[in-house]
Amino acid sequence: MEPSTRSKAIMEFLKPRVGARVKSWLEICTKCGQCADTCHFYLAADRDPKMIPAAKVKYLSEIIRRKGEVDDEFIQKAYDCIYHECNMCRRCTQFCPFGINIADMIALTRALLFSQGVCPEALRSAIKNYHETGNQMGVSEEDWLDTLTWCEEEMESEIVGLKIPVDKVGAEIMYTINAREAKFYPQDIQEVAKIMHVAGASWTVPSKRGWDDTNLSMFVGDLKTSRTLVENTFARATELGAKKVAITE
Amino acid sequence: MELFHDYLDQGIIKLSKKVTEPTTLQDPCNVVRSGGLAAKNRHVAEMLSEDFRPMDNQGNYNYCCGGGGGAIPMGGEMRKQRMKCGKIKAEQIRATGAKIVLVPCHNCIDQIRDLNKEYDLGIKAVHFKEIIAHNMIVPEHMIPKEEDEEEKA
Amino acid sequence: MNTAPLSLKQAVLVLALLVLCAPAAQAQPDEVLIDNSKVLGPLKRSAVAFPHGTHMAALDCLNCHHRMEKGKNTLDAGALEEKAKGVRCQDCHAVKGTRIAPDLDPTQTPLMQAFHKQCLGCHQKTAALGKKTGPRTCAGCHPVAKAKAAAKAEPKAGS
Amino acid sequence: MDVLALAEGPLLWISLGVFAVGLVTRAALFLVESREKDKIFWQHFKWKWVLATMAKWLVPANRTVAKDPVFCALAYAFHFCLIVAPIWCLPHIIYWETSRLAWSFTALPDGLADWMTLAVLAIAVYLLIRRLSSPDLRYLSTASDYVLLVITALPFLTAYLSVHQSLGTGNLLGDNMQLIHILTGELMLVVVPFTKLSHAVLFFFSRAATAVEFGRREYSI
Repeated sequence: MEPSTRSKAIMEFLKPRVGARVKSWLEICTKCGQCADTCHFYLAADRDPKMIPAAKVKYLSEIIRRKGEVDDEFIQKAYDCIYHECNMCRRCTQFCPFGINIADMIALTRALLFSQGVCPEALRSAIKNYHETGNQMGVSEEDWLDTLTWCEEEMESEIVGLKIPVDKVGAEIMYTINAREAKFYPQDIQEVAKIMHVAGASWTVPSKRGWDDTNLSMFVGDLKTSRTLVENTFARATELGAKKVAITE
Repeated sequence: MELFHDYLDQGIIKLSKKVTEPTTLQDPCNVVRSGGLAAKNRHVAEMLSEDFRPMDNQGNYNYCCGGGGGAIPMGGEMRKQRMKCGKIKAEQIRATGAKIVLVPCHNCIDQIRDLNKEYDLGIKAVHFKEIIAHNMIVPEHMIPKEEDEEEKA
Repeated sequence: MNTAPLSLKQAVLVLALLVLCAPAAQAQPDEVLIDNSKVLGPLKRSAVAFPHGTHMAALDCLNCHHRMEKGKNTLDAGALEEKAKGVRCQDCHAVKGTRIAPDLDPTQTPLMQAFHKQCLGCHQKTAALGKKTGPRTCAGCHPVAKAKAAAKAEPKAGS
Repeated sequence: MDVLALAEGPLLWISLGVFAVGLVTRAALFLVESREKDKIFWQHFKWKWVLATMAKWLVPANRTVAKDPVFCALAYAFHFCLIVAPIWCLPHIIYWETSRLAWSFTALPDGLADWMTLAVLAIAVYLLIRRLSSPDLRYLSTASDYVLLVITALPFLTAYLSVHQSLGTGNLLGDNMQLIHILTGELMLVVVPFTKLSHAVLFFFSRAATAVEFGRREYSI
């Protein structure tokens, strides 16, 4: 892509998203340094100044200052910083005298890069899975139901009468999981089933899209996919008339 | 997590035993910092443990484990940085002397298990649900008797 | 309305800049020390050595000495004698409670403010017109060195 | 009209105007733009959270104070003196009294105003040394961080020199110190709305925005 075309696209992306808050944050930071030792990246890197949260927003401010006119090398540097040097945990914001939300700006930078087609490959494939199957691991509906069935069968031998109620209308709690459980940690599902059963909970698990409560698209700022995922889960809860959605954490 | 708290707190789920080994607790950013569940998180941990040892900064101002913000699902490309920045969490865990780390988050648990290997912490990271499912009292009528006997036999 | 009291229209009267002023024919002191510590209490800055002579050379008595009634200065220049009532600023402008003739100052301008408006206001206005004028800085009228010397001298005199 | 007349006349009014109108405009722009682009801020807005965050951060009653008490104590003292001394020192009140506005109010004792001025200067020096000596802050700082610290400190330095005539009289600097003071003060007023010093008002908006976002976890406000 020609740099000028890219800069135009970047500015078009940023224009509606750089609001009053981001602008103020970028401007009023006094570089007081209070955020430095709140960050585990900074502490773990032997107090490397590069890891100070306030330093990590320089890519965003630089992109805005240059009006989007940045080269591939710059984008790569920004990528390394916002993906490899920040967990967006917001601990720095808790200690910032001005309450500057660094993680918000990192997220915006990630979203900007995503809009330019740049994002971690693993997350890109998770997003592809979301679109194809509604869950990050690409588990098909058949496999999902299969997993639930054998989880139930295995547990029945341990607990009398244990059921994993699928799509039970009118249950109080709709339970959703991290799709990794279905693939790698099925015992997690069984443990919850056991607890729910012993507690006598009125619960159910949805069979269709929405049972994966992870939202990895959020990490790259793909808000469109994020929204769809949340909508899926709420659509299932509404269909099943569940009062609460319990997530696996 | 909140549900488990309420079940345990209200006695809907009763425990047959508590974890005897020293435990500590991770405060996942999205459950605690963003979810506002610090107190309940800790309460669950305390209800499950005999020897609960809070970390420095336990609660709302705890450090991230280093696996958040997509770091775990990013997979291999992030591994090096993930292990490096997790040093703080590893040190926190080591300082408590705990053998069991209670981790109510899939991201954190993967990260902390990796940290355990990387930094030789000698700990086990477990979900609440694992402990609860293991240590709770299952009512008599739900226990399949024949199988028990078969096993004993 | 303006910074200079001469243009205060609402007032009946006002002040006299200085300790003295006699008919023009009489000899005038060239310098007057304005020390209002009796009215204002211990002074924070040095007392002002006011060059009355220099002002007389450039201005009319009624430019400063005034008694405003319906926007007009009704003071009789001929009556400006050193000890006459209404000649000195503090006759009418004083800090609350110590005013000699409170009815003569309906603007209730306290003494210190009256001085600052009268002196500084005129100096600023004149300077703004590009004309030569007196000091416009704090230390221009209240030199610090003098205040320091006075402060040093006092305890010595006491001991 | 000479330079002093210019400085204490039109320039003073212009700089005060730029300062006041500038800050009000910054505040207004924030509100207008956030209505349009930061809808989330308004959807969840609650005064309770905003007031709570101000109560914690306008006074030293927050977790950053516990983390770095020395810096915070000095930073709060710096801001307190920086705001209080210029507003309530006698010479400035005399300016108001002799101005068209004829405002008059009780002044701080000279000695106290003096100490506050010295406090601002001493802390400014501390902040500069801190910025120069810490590898972190050196890395973060841009030229403007240094320049603005100097711009902020200069009016206080010149105020002290002017009130005490520390440079004596009969020399160019000493005789014109009050003029220099006025000009440096005006410079500071003028740059506030256009630089990071705009945190004078944007502090409130930034804190409010974060308080609204952290609102349901009230500890984090």
